[in-house]
Amino acid sequence: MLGPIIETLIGGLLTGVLYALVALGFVLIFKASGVFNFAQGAMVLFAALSVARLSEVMPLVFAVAIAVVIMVVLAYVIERLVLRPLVNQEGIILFMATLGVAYFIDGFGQTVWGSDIYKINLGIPKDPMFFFEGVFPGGILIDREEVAAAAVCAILVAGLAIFFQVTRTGRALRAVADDHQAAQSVGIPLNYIWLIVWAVAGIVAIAAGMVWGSKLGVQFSISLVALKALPVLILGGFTSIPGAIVGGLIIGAGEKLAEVLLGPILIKTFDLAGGGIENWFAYMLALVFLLFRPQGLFGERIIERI
Amino acid sequence: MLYREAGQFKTSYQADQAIFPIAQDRWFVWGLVAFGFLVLPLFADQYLYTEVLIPVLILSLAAIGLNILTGYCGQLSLGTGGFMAVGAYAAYNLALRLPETNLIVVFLFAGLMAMAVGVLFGIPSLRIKGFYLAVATLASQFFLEWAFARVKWFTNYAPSGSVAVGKLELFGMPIQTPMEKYLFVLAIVVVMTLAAKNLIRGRLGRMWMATRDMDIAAEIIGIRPLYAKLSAFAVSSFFIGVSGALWAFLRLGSWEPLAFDINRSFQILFMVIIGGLGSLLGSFLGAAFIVLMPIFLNQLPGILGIPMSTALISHLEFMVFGAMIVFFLIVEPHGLARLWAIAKEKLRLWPFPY
Amino acid sequence: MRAPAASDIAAGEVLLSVEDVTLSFGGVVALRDVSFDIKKGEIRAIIGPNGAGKTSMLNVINGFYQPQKGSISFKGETRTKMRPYDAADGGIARTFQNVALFKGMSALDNILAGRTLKMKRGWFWQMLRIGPALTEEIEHRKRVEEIIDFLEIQAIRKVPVARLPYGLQKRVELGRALAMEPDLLLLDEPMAGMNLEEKEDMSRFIIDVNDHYGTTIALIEHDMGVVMDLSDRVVVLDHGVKIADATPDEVKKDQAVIDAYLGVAH
Amino acid sequence: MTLKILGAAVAAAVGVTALAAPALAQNEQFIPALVYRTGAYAPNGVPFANGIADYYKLVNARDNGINGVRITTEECEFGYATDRGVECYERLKKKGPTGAAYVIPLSTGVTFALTEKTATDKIPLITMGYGRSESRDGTVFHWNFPLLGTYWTASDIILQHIARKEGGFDKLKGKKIALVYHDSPYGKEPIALLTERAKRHGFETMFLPVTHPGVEQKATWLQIRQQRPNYVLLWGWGVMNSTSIKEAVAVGYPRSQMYGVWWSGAEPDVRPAEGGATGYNAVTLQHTAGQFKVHEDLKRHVYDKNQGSAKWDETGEILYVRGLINAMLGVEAIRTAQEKFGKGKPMTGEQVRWGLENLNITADRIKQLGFDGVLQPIRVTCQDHEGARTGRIQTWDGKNWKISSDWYTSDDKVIAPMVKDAASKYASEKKITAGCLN
Amino acid sequence: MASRVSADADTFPKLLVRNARAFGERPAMRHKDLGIWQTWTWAQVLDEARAYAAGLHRLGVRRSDTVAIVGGNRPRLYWSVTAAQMLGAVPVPVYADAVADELAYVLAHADVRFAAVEDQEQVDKILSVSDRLPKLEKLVYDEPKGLRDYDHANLRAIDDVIADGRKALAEDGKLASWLDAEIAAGKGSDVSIILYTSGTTGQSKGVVLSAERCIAAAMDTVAFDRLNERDEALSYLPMAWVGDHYLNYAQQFVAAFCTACTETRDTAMADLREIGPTFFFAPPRIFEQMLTRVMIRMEDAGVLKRAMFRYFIGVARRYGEAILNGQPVPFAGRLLYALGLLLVYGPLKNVLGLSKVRVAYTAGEAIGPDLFSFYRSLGLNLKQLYGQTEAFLYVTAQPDGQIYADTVGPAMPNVDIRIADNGEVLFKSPGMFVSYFKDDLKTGETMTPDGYVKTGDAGFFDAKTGHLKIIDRAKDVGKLRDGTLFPPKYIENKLKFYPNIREAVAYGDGRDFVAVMINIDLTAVGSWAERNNVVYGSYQELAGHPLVYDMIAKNIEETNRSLAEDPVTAGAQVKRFLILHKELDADDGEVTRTQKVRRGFVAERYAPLIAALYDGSAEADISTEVTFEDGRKGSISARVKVRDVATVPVKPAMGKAA
Repeated sequence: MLGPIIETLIGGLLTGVLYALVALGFVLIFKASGVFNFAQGAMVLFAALSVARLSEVMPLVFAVAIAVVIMVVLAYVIERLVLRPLVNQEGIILFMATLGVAYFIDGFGQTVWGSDIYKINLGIPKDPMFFFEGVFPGGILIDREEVAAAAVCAILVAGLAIFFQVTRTGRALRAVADDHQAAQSVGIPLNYIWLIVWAVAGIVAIAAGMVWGSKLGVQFSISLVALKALPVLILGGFTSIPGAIVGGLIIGAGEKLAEVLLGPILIKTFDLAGGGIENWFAYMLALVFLLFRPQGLFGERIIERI
Repeated sequence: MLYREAGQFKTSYQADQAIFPIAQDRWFVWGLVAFGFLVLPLFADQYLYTEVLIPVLILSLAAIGLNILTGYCGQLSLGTGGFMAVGAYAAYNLALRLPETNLIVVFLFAGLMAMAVGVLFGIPSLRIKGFYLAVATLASQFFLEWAFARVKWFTNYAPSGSVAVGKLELFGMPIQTPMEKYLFVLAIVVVMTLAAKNLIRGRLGRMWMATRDMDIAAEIIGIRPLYAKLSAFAVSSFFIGVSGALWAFLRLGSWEPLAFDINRSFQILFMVIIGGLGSLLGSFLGAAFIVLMPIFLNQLPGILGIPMSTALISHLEFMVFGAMIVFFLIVEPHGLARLWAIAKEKLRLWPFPY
Repeated sequence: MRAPAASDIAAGEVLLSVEDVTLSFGGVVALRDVSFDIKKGEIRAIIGPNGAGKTSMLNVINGFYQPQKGSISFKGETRTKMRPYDAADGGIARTFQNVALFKGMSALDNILAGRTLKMKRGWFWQMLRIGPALTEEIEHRKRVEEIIDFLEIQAIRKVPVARLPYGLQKRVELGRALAMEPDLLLLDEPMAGMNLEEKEDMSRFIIDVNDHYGTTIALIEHDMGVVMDLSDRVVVLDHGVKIADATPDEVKKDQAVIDAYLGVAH
Repeated sequence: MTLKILGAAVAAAVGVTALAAPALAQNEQFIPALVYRTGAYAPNGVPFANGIADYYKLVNARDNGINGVRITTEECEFGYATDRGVECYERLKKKGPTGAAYVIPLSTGVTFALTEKTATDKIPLITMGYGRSESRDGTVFHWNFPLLGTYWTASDIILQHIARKEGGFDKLKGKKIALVYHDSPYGKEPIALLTERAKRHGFETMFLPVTHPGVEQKATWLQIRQQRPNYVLLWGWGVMNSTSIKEAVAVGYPRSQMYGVWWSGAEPDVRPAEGGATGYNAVTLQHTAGQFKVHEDLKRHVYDKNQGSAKWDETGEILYVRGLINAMLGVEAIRTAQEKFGKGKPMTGEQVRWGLENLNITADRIKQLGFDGVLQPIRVTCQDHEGARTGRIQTWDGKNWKISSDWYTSDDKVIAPMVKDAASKYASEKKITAGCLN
Repeated sequence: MASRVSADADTFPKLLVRNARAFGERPAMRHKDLGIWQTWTWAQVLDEARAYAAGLHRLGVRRSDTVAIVGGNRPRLYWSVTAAQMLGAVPVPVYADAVADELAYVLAHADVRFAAVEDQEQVDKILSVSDRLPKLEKLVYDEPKGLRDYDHANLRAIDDVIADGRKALAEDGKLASWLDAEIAAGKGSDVSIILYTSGTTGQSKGVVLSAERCIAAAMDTVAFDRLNERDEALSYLPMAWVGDHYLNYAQQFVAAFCTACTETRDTAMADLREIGPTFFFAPPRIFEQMLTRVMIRMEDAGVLKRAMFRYFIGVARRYGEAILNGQPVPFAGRLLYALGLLLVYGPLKNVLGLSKVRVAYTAGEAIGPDLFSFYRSLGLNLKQLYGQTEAFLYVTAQPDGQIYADTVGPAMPNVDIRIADNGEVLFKSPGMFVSYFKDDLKTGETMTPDGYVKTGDAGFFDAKTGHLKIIDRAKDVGKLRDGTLFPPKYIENKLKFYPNIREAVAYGDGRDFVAVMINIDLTAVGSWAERNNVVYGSYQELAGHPLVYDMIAKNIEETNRSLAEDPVTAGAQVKRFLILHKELDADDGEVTRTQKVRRGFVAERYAPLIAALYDGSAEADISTEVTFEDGRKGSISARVKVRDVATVPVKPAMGKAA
C-alpha cells in the first residue's frame, strides 16, 4: 500500500508544481497591481496556442521567442485599454474586467490560432520512469514531463527571485506591492510597473502553457486550469510567491492523495456514483486552512485598524 | 423631462418610504407589470417565452439573490450555481417523494434547503474576506456540483444522472405551455422581488449595507457580523435556491448537475456586476443583458447579412462579449442600474444638468 | 448655562470605570495600568499628546480591543471580554476620528442603522412590511427625524453621505450614535478638521445632547479651548499612562500635563 | 415570426432597428444544425458539423435537392452547453416553410433536454450513435431515433470483443473492467449494461468519472495504475479522449487494453498522443476512416467548386464521414417521407418522423448512395428506432485507424429487456401510452 | 365698505370657526417637520388655536394686549396670530432676522406684553434687550431645543401652553364657553394686526389694520382670482411682511385654502418643489434669483442641451405670452411651443416647483419686463400687483389675459385711485389701514383729508390700456442738471435683470449725468469666474477684477441702448459706473429688510465713491464700517475703480421732461 501512496504523493506534488506555475502568474499581478486576474487561464491558453502553432512552422526556440513578444504586446494592450481606464476602481470591478479580458482572449486566441487540439513537443519522452522496483511491487512511477515541469518551475522561481531582488525594476515592483503611494513618490511610474508585471505574468503563462500543453495538448480546456490554481492561491496567500509554490505542492499532493485514498472509501460508504472528489477537495482543504489563517499560508497578516 | 414631481409631497412616512416615491415611477412600474401579465401574453410566441422571458426572469431572481449577498452585504460569492443546484434537487426530491405536494411548497422547500446550505457555507465569511471568500465559495460550488453528480439518492438513482420533472400543476391548473410557465415565473418573481425590496429597505437591509460599507462601524452600532452575514447568506441562498428550482422545473424540465456548474455562477455574477451591485433593478437589467447579448451577437451577422462561419461568429461573440464587459466597466463601473439612475436623475432635473 | 455643576458630578453615580487597563500590540504598550471612571451625566474629556493612547482607550471601552490586563465595569457590571456589539447592546455608542459612515447609504439610512438594536421585528414581517413591521419602521423613522431635526440636517437627509462635506458627515455620525440612545457616548475627536463655525455648532450639539438627553459623554479632543469649555472632568494620558485626572481648571495648571504638552509641538 | 419577435426584443434591448429575416422560398426543406465549432469539444464538433454541411451541399448541387426540394440549413453554435443547445433548437425549430425537418443535437445532454420538447413540437430527434439507449423503443420514444447504435450496443460489442479475446464470456469471471467516462449522461449510459453484464459473467467493474472538460485525469489514472484493471473502456468526448490516452501513456497502462466508444475513436482523440496512442482500440459505428465513393461526388460537386467546409484531406476523417452518414440518413428519411406524402414537397417534422420510422436502406441503396463499405443495411421500425446494431473494433496503428475485428452485433437478449424496463419506466413517469404513431 | 363683510365672519377667528365647520376635514396647514408634511385640517387648526388661546389667556393675555410674533413661517406662530385675535389681543409680527436693536424698537413701540417666538435664537435676542422692554412679561417659544435650562419663570413652550389650554378647556366647561363668547365678541372694526413697515427711510411704522377691512380686501382678491379650498400655497415669506400676512393668512382664511410652511429656511426651494403650490406669490427678487439660478445651471449644461434651451426659450419669447393671453398664434408656433412645453417649459416649471401654479403674483417693487415676460412666456400665469402695507397689500392688479409688462394693471374691484397733481398715486381701498400705531402725525401726513392714502409713488394711467403705470418713488424721480427726467429705479431694474448684477444704485438727480454703483451677484459671477478660470480670493477681489468690469460694462451698454429706445429715458443713459467692493447689507442699514436699497443712506456712506463717479477719477478709496452676523463691528477698506461706458447718442431735446 505504501508504494501507491508514495507514488500518488510524488505525482501529486509534481502536478502541484504545474498548479503553482499558473498560480504564480496570479500572484505576480495581484501583488503588484491588486488585480485578481482571472484572465491568467486565458493567457496560459493564448501563450500555449501561440507556441504550439508557431512551432509548427519554426523551431521551438523561435516560437517561444515570438510568443514572448506576443505576450508583452498583450500585456501592453491590456494595460493600455483595460487597466489604465479602470485605475482606482474597486477590486471587484477590476476582477470583472479581467473576466472580460479572459473572454476576449479566449475568442481571439481561437480565431487566430484555431480551436483544434495542437501539440507542443518539448522533446521529453512520454513514457514514465520507474524507481524502487525492488522495494515496491510495480515500483514508483514518475512522469518525466512533470519532472521537467518542476524543473521549469524551479528555474522560473529562481529567475523571478533574482529579478525581484537584484534588478531595479524588480525592487520597484516590490515597492509597489508594499505601498502604491510610496512607490510613486520614489518616481516609478505605476503604468510602467503594471506593464512589467503583466508582461512577466505573460511569460510565466508561456512556461505554464508549454508544460501543460505538452502534457495535455493545447486546446481551449487549458484555460480552465486557472480554476485549479485558485485554491493554491488562497492556501498560499494572494501575495506570496513562495506561497504559490508551497500551496501548489500541498494542493497537488492533497487532492491526488484524497482522490486515490479517500475516494474509494467515500464511494463505498455513501454508495456514490464514482469518486472525483479532487474537484472540490482542494477547495475544502484550502478553506479549512483559511479558517485558521485567513490571510493564507504566507499572506501578510491583515491588521484591522479603526 | 417626463417627471412632474412638483406637488408630490408626502404627508406620511409610509408614503415617504414607498418603493417608488415618485408617482411617474409608480405608474411606469404598474404599467410594466400590467404589460407583463396582460399584454405580453397576447402576442408573445414560444421562443420569446422559453428562451427570452423565462430565462431572464428566473436568472433575475438568482441575480437578486446574489445581489443581496454581494451587492448589499458585500460578500463576494462564486457559489451561486451550487446553491441553485441545491434548490433544483431539493425541489426535485420533494416533488418525487411526496408527489402530492403543492408546487408552491416545493419551491419554498427548495429555497429553505438552499438557505440551510447557504448558511453552512456562509460560516467561513466570518473569518475570510474579499477574494479569499470568493474563492472559498468556489468550494461550495464544486462540492455541491460533485455531490449532485455522485450521490445517487439525489437523482433517484437515475442511471444517466439526469433527472426530469413530471407534469406541473398548481391548484389543479396545469403549468405546461410556455405561457403558463411564463406567467407562473413572472408571478413568483414579482412577489419575491417585492419581498427582497422590503427586506432591503428594512432593518435587515440596513444591517447588510452597514456591514458592507464598514464592518467595524456596523459592529459598533450593535450589528453582529455573524448575524448580518449569515442572514445575507440565508436570504440570498433562499432566492437562489428558488431560482434554481424554477430553472430546473420550468426552464429545463430535465437536467443534470452540469446545468448548475461554475459557468452558471459566473454568469450570475456577471449579471449582478453588469447590472449593478446593490440594485434590484440592476439584477433584472443585468440578467436581460447577459441572456440576450449572446443571442443577439450570435444572430447579428445573420441579421446584417454578413456571411461568416459559425466558428468565427462564436469566436467573435466571445471577443465582443468580453470587450463589451470591459467597455461597460470603463464607462460605468457601477453597472446598468447606475446608468439608469443617472438617466433618471437627468430626466428629473431636466433641463438642468445637475 | 450648563445645568449640573462639576461638584455635583464628582459626587454622582459612576457609570463606567476603567481599572488598571493595560493594552499592548506585540511589544508596543499602548496603555499601561490606566484607571479612571466616568460618572453619570458628565462630559468627560480624554486628552493627551499624539500617540498618548486616547483612541486605544476608547477602543478598549467599546470592546474593539481586549486589554491584556485590567477590567472595565459599566453600569456596575464588570466584563473582561466583550465585543463591540456587546458594548453597543449595553448602551455605549461612539463616533470615530475619521468618519466611519456607511458610504453607500443616505444620511437618513445611516442614522436609521443606528436604531438596529432597538428594532425587533423578525424577517417575515420585514419581508411583508405590513402591520407591525411597518409600524415599527415608521416609529423609528420618527425618532430618527427628531435627531435630524436636533442636529439641523434636514436639508441633507436623503443625500448619500459620501457626497456630504466633512463637517456634515461628522454630524451624521453623531446622529447615528445618538440614534442608539446610548447611556455613554464616546466621541473621538468630534471636531477634527472643522472650521470655527462648525466647531461651535458641534460644541453646541454636544452640550445639547448632554443636556437634552442626559447622555454621558466621553470625548477625545485636541482643541484645548473646546475641552475646557465642554468638559466637567479631564483625564490626561501620555504615552499610555494616566498623568492627570481632574477638572479642566486644575488640569490646566498641572505641571505634568504642561510638560507632556510641551514635549510635543502644539 | 419567431425571429422577428426575437429580433425586435433584442433590438429593443440593444437599440438597433430590427431587420426582417429574409423570406424563404416555399420549396425548401429546412434542417437546423446544432454545432459546436468552439470550446473544449470543438476538435470533435467541427469535423462532424463539416460532414453534415457538405452532404447537404452535395445533395443540392448534385441532385438539386431531394426530388427538387432544396435543403436549406442554418448552423447554431452552442458550445456543447445544454442550455444554449436548447436555445438554438427553439430558435430554429420553426424556420423554413415546414419548420425543422429533424434535429441532430450531437450531445446526449441536449438530447435529454429535447426529448420532451421535440415530442411536443413534433420534430424528430436523430441521435445517431448517442442519446438515451432506451430511446430505441419507438413505441415510447416516438420522436427519438438513436440510429445505428446506442451506448448499450457499443458497450456490448466491446464486451463481446473482449470476451472473444479472452476466450468467451465465462473467462471474464474475476477480471476487472474499468470505465473511464465523461461525467455526464453520455458517459453514464454504458454503466447499466456493464453492470448487467458484470452480474451475468462475474467480472468486476470500476467506474471512474472524469469531470468536464476532462483535462484532470491524473488521479483517475493513478487509480488505474494501482488497481490494474484488465481492460479500460473509455467513454470520453473532446479533449478528454486524448488526455486519457496521454495519461495512460504516463502511467504506463497498455493502450491495447483500452477500448473507446465510437466517440472516443477518431483522429483528434489519438493524434495529440502521437505514438503513445498506438494500439489503442475503439468500437466503430460501423464505418471507419477513409474516403469512399461518395467522396468522388463530393469532390466534383462541392470541393472542386471551393465550397467544402473542411480541407479535402480531412474529409476522410472518421467524424467527418460520420457527419456524412448522419446527413445521408436524414435526407433518405425525408425522401422516404416524400414517397408517402408527396414527392417534391417539403416535409413537416411529423412526416419526416414517418420517413424515419419507415427508413429502409438496403445494400443496393447504400451502393447507390456511394456509401458502400461504410455502412450496412439499416431498417428502422416503430419498435426499433435503432435500425441496426452492428459494429467492429478498430485499432490505431500510429498513423491510421485499422479495422481489427469482424462485425459484431449487440446481444439483444441482454439489451432488449433493459430497453423495455427503462422505456416503460419512462412511459409511466411521463404518462405516455406505448404504441406506434402513424 | 365694511358692510360687505357679514358679522359672523368679520374677524379671523370667526372665519376659522366657519372654515372648521365648512371645510373641517380639508387640510388647512402643512408644515414639513420631521421629514414629512405634517398636516392639520381646519378643524384641527381651530382646536389648536382654541387651546392655545385658552393657554394664553391663562398666561395673562387680555383684550387689546399686543403680542409680538418673531420667527420663521411655522404653524404655531400662525396660530399665535389667531389665538391672540381670539382673545382680542393684537398680534404684531416682527421680522425674524431683525437685529436685536430693531427688534427692541418695534417691541417697545408696540407695547408688547407677550411674545411668541420661534426658538432659542429669538429668545436670546429678546432677552438681550429685555432691559429696554419693561412691558414684556412672558415669552413663549415653538422650538424647545437648547432652552431646557433657561429660567422658565417667564418662558413657556408653545406646546405646553397649548396643552395647558386644552386641559383647562376640557376641565372647565365655563372657560370653553367663555372663549366662544370671546371669539364672538370680536368685532370687524377691531384692530386685527399691526404690521411694521420695514421703512425705506427711517424707523419702522406700525400699520394698524382692522379685521373687517383685511377680510373685505381678501374677499375681493379671492373672488378676483377664484381661489378656493382646493388651492395650496407655500408660506416662506417673512410673516411680518404684509404680503405673507395677506396671502397666507387673510386670503387663506377667506378662501380656506391650504398653506404649507417650509421645513427650514435652507430648504425653501426644495419645499416649493415638493408642495407645488397652485397659488404663488413672490417678490420680483425671488423670481430674479430663480432665473439667475436657471441661467447659471444651464451654462453648465452640454452644448446640445444649451442650444435646445436657447432655441425653445426663443420660441417661448415669440409665442408664449400670446398663447397665455389667448391671442392668435400661427399653428407652427403652437406646435413649436407644444414641443417646447414638453422639452423645456414643463420640466423647467417642474424643477422650479411652479408646474401646478394657477395664479402667481409678484409685487413689492417693479419687476424687470424681461424677467416678467420670461416667466409668462413659459406659460406661468404671473401677474403683477401694486400696493403697499397701508393698502393691505393691493391697489391694482393685472386681471387674467390683460397683462402688460410695464403696467401694474387697473384698480382692483372696490378700489378708487386718483393721481395727484404732482403725479403721486392716491387710493382708497377696502383693505386700507386705520392709522399708524401711536403716530397720528404720520397718519395725518399719509392720509388726505378726504380719506385717500398717499402711496408716495409716481405714476399715471396708460392711455392705451387704462392700466396704472408706476415710474418710481414720487420723491425719487429726479432731474439731471439739464432737466432730463431721471427715474433711478427704472434704470436700476433694467440693470438688475442681468444675472451678474445683484443690485444697482443709480445717481443723477441734480447732476450732469447718470452714474451707477453695482453689486455683482456672487453666485452668477463666481460661477462665470470658475468657468473662465478667473482666480479670486474674496468677494472684493472678484468685484474689482478687470474682466468683471468688462462684463458689467457690456451689460450697462446694452441697458443704455434700451434706454435710448424710449425718448423719455434716452437722456438718462449711464455714463459711468463702479462695482462696490461689498454687498449692500441690511445689517449695515444699506438696504431694508425687504432688500430695498436706501439710496440716500448709501450715497452718504459711499460719498467718496459718488465723488469719484462725478469727478472723472479712475479710482477711489473707501473705508466702511460693517456689522458682522454675530453683531460685531469692523471696517472694510478698498480701492474701487470707476469706468466710463459708451452711450447711444440722442438728440438732446428729446430727453427733456415736459
